[in-house]
Amino acid sequence: MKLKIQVRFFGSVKDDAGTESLILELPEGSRISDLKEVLMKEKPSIWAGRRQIFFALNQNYITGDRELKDNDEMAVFPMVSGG
Amino acid sequence: MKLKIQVRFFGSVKDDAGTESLILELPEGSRISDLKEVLMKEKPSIWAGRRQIFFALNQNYITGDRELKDNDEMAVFPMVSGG
Amino acid sequence: MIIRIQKEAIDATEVIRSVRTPEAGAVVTFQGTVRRFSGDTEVSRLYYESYKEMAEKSMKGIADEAVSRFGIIDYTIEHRTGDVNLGEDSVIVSVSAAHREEAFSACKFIIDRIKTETPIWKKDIDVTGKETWRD
Amino acid sequence: MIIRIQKEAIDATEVIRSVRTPEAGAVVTFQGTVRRFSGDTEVSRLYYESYKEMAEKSMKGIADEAVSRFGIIDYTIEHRTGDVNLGEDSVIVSVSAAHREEAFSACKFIIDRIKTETPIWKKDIDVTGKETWRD
Repeated sequence: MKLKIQVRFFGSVKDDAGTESLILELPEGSRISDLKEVLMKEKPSIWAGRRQIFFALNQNYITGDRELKDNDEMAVFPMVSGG
Repeated sequence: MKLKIQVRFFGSVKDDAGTESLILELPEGSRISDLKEVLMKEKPSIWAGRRQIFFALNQNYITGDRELKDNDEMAVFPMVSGG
Repeated sequence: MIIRIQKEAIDATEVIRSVRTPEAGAVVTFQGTVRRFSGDTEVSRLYYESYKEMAEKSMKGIADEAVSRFGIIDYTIEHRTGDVNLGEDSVIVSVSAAHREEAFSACKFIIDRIKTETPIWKKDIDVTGKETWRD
Repeated sequence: MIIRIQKEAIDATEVIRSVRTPEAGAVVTFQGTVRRFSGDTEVSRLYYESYKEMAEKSMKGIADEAVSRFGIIDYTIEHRTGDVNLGEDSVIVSVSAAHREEAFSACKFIIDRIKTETPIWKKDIDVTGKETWRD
């Protein structure tokens, strides 16, 4: 069985990714760090020239690594600038 | 020649003085401290039970003593409580 | 740069509009409102009295200092006198500035100073009609 | 206790009305407005994008913390998305409290935290039409 992870991009990262979202299929037992590695290969442009990039899993900022579950939503975005 | 000083009362001090204002005639050369002494005799009630009483000469808070001029306006009031 | 001591109700919408400008990135507005409780007293309204000439001068001095200290763009200050009913605004301070730090600091500076310096006094009128100066 | 991320213009009068109560003695309102200049860029409008589900959750968490930290009575937070023109409000935070200290502290706490945590991003659209993300 594979995990389906929805990856969503926002702000300037969305522009650099060239898409709003994509579905990644990862082997069961994959971790956040594995997802990041896949993203670095598939969408290296989102790291280019950026000091910081932020990840949120199911609408929460991520601290540390963790195992992913099927249908998890991973958001990838630059420094926030609302207000 | 006498100095005419208008004394105005505000807030609870006005209630204790029993009047909004009065005109005091003081000898030329009289100082703020002289005016206060006259007031203490004529309107002792405005000091009764009050921790602090404030004086303003011509719309400015007073610091220190000073000679009075004819037609000066002296305001006497309790701690401010606006807002 | 409007300062008003007035018997009429405060129109906050109009006050805020008066300080807005496309040069500002921030507007901070303080409204002081008549609370139901003053300590244990249940209040029906407040009555404000001012030494008008001095109060206007005092507010102007405070506001000018806020401009020079915090570099705000504009301000409006209004304070009511006479009866002010439960829930109504007794005072409003609205400030515009390029950035929010200055706007917050200046707005707070102005109301803090008004409360300690500006010659205005209030009394509670409680629900039984009893009047008590708050000083 | 209203939190809204919306395309519609912010109605500050309505927002302030929503937090008013006779138990409050103070209302503090912050409005973030679109400034003419962003550094050297002359801006014609801003465009805001949000990660809506997370942004609402983020604002709710911040506001709840403000309630427990400062004991405020009520709050309303609105943030626009899409195009926001020069001079218009992009965000408003209005807070009511018994006393002004809490109202100021809580209002500032909320907007400061929104600006560093809440997933919303903006780009400048300058007077020539050039778009630049501000991050």
